[in-house]
Amino acid sequence: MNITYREAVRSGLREALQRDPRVFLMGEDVGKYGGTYACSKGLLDEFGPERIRDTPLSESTFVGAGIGAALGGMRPIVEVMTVNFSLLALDQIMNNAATLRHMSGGQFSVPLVVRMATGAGRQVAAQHSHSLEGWYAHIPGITVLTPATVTDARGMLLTALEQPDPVFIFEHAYLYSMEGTLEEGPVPVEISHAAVRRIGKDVSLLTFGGSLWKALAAATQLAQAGIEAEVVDLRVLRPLDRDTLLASVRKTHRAVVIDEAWRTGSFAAEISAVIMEQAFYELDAPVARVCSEEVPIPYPKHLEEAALPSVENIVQAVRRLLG
Amino acid sequence: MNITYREAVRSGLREALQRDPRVFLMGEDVGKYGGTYACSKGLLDEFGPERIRDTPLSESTFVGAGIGAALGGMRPIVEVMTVNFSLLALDQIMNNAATLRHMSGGQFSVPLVVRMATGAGRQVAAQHSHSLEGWYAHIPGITVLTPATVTDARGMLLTALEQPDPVFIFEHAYLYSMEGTLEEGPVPVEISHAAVRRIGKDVSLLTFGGSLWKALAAATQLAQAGIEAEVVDLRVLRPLDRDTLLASVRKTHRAVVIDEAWRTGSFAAEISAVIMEQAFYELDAPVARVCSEEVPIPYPKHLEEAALPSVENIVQAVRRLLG
Amino acid sequence: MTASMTREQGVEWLRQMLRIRRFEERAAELYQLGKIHGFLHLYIGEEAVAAGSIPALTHDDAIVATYREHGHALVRGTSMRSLMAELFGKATGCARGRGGSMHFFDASRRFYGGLAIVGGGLPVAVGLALADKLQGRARVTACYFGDGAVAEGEFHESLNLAALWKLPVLFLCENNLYAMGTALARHQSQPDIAEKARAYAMTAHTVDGMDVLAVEVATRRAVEFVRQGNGPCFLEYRTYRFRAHSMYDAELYRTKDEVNEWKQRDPIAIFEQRLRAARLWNDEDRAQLDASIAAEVEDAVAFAEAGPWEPVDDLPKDVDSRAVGNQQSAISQKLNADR
Amino acid sequence: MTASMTREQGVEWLRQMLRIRRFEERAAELYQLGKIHGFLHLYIGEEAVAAGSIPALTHDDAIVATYREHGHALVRGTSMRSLMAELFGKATGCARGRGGSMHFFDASRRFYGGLAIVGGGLPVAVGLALADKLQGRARVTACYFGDGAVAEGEFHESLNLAALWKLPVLFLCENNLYAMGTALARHQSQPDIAEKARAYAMTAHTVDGMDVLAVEVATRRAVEFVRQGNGPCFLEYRTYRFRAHSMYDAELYRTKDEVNEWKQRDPIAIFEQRLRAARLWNDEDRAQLDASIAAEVEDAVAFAEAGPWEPVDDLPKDVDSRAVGNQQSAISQKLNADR
Ligand SMILES: Cc1ncc(C[n+]2csc(CCOP(=O)(O)OP(=O)(O)O)c2C)c(N)n1
Ligand SMILES: Cc1ncc(C[n+]2csc(CCOP(=O)(O)OP(=O)(O)O)c2C)c(N)n1
Ligand SMILES: [Mg+2]
Ligand SMILES: [Mg+2]
Repeated sequence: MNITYREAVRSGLREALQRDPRVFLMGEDVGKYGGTYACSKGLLDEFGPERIRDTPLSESTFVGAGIGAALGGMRPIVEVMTVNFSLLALDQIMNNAATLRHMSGGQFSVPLVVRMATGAGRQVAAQHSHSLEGWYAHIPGITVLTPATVTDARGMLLTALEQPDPVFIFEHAYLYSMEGTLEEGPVPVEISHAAVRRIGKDVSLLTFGGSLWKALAAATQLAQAGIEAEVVDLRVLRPLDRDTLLASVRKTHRAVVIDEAWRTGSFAAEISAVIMEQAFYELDAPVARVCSEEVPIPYPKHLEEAALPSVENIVQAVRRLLG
Repeated sequence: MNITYREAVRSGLREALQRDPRVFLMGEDVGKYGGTYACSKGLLDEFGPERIRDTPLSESTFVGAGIGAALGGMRPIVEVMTVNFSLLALDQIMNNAATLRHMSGGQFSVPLVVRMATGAGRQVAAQHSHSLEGWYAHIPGITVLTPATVTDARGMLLTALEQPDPVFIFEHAYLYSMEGTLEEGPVPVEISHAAVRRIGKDVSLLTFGGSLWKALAAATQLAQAGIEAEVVDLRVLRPLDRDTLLASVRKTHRAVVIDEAWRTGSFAAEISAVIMEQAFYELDAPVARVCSEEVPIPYPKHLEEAALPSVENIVQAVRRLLG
Repeated sequence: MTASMTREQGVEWLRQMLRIRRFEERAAELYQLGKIHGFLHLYIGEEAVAAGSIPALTHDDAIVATYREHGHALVRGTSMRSLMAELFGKATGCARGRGGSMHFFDASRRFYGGLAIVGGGLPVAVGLALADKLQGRARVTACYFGDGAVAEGEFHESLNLAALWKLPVLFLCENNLYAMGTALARHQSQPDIAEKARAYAMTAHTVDGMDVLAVEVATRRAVEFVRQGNGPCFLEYRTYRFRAHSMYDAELYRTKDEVNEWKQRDPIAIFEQRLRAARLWNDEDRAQLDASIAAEVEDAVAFAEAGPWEPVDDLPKDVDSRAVGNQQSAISQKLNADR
Repeated sequence: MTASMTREQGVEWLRQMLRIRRFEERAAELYQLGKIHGFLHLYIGEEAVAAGSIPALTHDDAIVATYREHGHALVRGTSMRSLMAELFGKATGCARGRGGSMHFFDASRRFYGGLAIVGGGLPVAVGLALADKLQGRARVTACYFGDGAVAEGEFHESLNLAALWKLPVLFLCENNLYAMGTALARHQSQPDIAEKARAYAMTAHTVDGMDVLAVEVATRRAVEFVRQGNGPCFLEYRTYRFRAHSMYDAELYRTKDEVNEWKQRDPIAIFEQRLRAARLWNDEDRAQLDASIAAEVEDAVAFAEAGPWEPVDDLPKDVDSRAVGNQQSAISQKLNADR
């Protein structure tokens, strides 16, 4: 079945709300407005204002309230409109959501799901174009998911709701309008493994989220030149499935990591360091990173494109590695 | 002259306030209380309440007010009591302080200095033991300093105040009571380079801040076993002085990065990735990381010690590399 | 009414409101044509606020605004050319094209944005005012924000700090009754916004934001109050946005009737009526004004269209003062030194 | 006074206040002896607040407190043993020793911390109350915080959200006149804290926090009000901390005279006087009580001393449910399911 990413998210939300009366959705404009990205359009009518809750603009408090509601036995889905605004909620996330179980000696559990749009590419400029998944992946105690396909966009949400600990789902804003085919199989998809999205033998392209599609496009281009790239969709940034990515690198002996974050301190650095630590002797060339330029993302299209990883950048990075 | 790190910070503050009437200090309890870590003790009497300003508990706003005051021609030093509370101010830091110059096309400059205590080791548990310098080092547009010596603790502050852009200074809380010898030379120290704190030939220990002293202690131990470690104090995490660290690695062919942050997504990962990219062919062994365990830092001493990088961990990591 | 207004003033207010409206109507068209991208938030319906309040400031005062700031920049005097060029993303724009609709800046007019994180401008305004207070300058910082921002923690922190330190900030809430799709009563337990200022012992007034004259009178008084060192002052302008929140909004959250009712209070139509009634204005005046604004808008579009893109090589410029290709411009250095 | 209090109640309040005081005095000694480390914030002087307010809650209600929460946990009924063991960092502590003084937790008593980021507990309390409201349970969440927290943005956001959604939260401000070294009037432009609640259309009362009976009466009423579905309620307890902010504080910010003046209002001495005056209490009663509390404290110290440390191998346990060595305890699973 073909479906947009946005519809996939909505279908996941609907199913979650139907399955479990403890599930509710809250966030800015998820209700009457229909969701900034229309993900929750129609759900207010379907489930009513108790379960589809518009919040005031107060990120720290409605995320914290999600934590409290989770402690109180609910299964909240909190939508932080975009990752950019989630900075305002980071204290609640780091110091409460991620910490309560351990700090209390295991007495409490915070089964909270937080969804947010991430990434650039729509010309919304410096304050609305962050990619901070890597920061989240640094926080012990939470799970970080980056659905790149419609199947994952729907299924990861359902699996996330089954976890006893906080799960953060990053939906790349650029993907909402993308169409894809929902895969068959269990709807709550597994969230323990990376997925090999394309098999290859010459180089591993390791990536996640919105960049997956750039990596796949690059792989297609490379194939025309006789280079077979394997494309690994990390899917879960924390806890990272090292095995899958290392297996790929051990096969291809070369890797390029693609991450829309600014290079310094990106999650791509972590991937590179992991390969350094666990597959150094298998490498035929140093692992390369394709990341964003280290600038606040500018508004005009030509500059935004120049700032973000492109298919061309990936192809060039591979060529340099193989060159 | 022997002096504590705390006194060095205070002497830097005093000198800064004396030098430039545009400089003022604000933050929680910097005045009447004398500073949580007593860094600003006595300064209120000396400079008066206009220049030593106690703020209400409102991190986002007094950091934002620092940005505004800097835009308005002042040279504010904002003290965020600890890095743990700086999460509440991250939006102002990322979206305003770091971004305004670029986003405005170069019209504005934010000559703001923010100081904060960082790190663990004093049994203050999960919400007061973060090491987030690596997150800050991810943000384009700012400078990130990690003074590890008394000379840097005093001198970096003065240099920071000469910068037209935001500078973040991380003072490891564990160091405040440490004594050291103030080096001769210009008081505003340069902030472009890493410093080789110990010369060696067998392995490079790359570190910064509070961990420098653990690395030096490890080097002393290793020397007894005939292993000469070179210890590089990164000093400036952003912009990173790649040349110095790479020169060391090219000499020793082996490196261990020590960083008190949680391993995944630590700044140590960035260092490892940089070496991967620029000195891969010079390496005799994979770069290792010694970081904190990925747990909220617990209160009891034995568990806190087990969670943090130790001299022993560093020695072992080196031995594994050489083994 | 005419007592407190000369014809000249009245005409100027009308002109400014019309400039905003025409500029934005054209911008909306250009958005459809693919000349403008990203987020575009129109101010149409709220023009009386910017047109009435900004002239109450002196050239030396500062302004901090939001992503819905076209009107503020226009009234402040930034050229329509550079604003339209900014919407196009051209290097001739007021932020070199880097900001677009949400991020207008103009250092020479002390226009500090164009900040798009809701509530994020308030602390900055407090700091600008602190700098003035510390340097003994009798300047005022005017900080515009929406009703939605009132819910954010920074609103609370900023009002407290400004009041505590008696800083010369003018907090100007443009209450258009909605934060995106969320009606005021659905985001504020106490929807009387001016009431909140009292929790900080701050003087506050509620103003009819559809009446440019009322806006002018209230703002001028408030500016005076603040300039005299009495600490901050809070104004709530009651207004309404006639258009969607941004270009993507299906407006599911309000009825056409509600919008139409408010359109009866169109600040431009109403004020023009009053000018006519006072015999200060006639059809011919209007025709002339329309023509001159239309010319200004078309000139701005042509300027924007003709302008160059910033070279890709300049991307890293001004990330910081050290950045590649960066020589800190003498102008910006001087501007900062002057402050 | 006796009208609204039986002897039994009065004695219980006195007992609780004394338990807190003796527990903390001993803790301070043990800190000097190097048995307790990190931050230790004493509640001495403020005992009437916890002793008077917590008994007004039922077993099913929830409590969210700060790093200055020894008293709250004691009155709530967590054993002194497990609290002292927590201060020691022992595995027999109420948080397995991982939290220490600032992070007491007790799931079985719905005691959700012991949270040490100022203001950080308020949103969590709002969420706990939301869960109750959504599940139709007539439970109350009591959220304690200091006057310093009132300045934080989360205070504002949380009061608004709770009032807007009419959630069963009791906001309990322990106004001890200082946030660390910053006096109330130096951090609040409007130092009348209860006044702030009105900005959220929330019912608020100011209570003498040195008078355990006044605390009890006001809190019981407020709990009733909240439980009946009227939405949140705000209480400001005016109190005073007799000791330093924490063990590191030189107390440069207040005079000995001021402290001594407040000590004249010692909640324990004053209440004991009242009991005596009402002939409900005499020297012998006091001696007996002292002895029993002393025994309880020493027993707790012995228990703490004897307790084991958590094995280092358990460090990663409970980082998340998947963590090494982690089998989610049946108890905690059940507790969560029950809610
Ligand atoms: C912190 C933050 N949260 C969410 C958003 C997304 N957002 C942009 S405008 C807006 C509504 C703001 O409403 P209001 O303050 O009333 O201003 P108006 O748009 O009505 O002028 C929202 C939710 C944002 N920009 N910043
Ligand atoms: C967000 C945050 N900022 C700063 C601190 C450091 N700090 C701990 S307690 C305290 C004072 C809090 O005062 P108040 O809320 O009045 O509580 P009290 O200590 O008087 O009980 C401060 C500044 C913190 N823990 N959290
Ligand atoms: Mg609005
Ligand atoms: Mg206090």
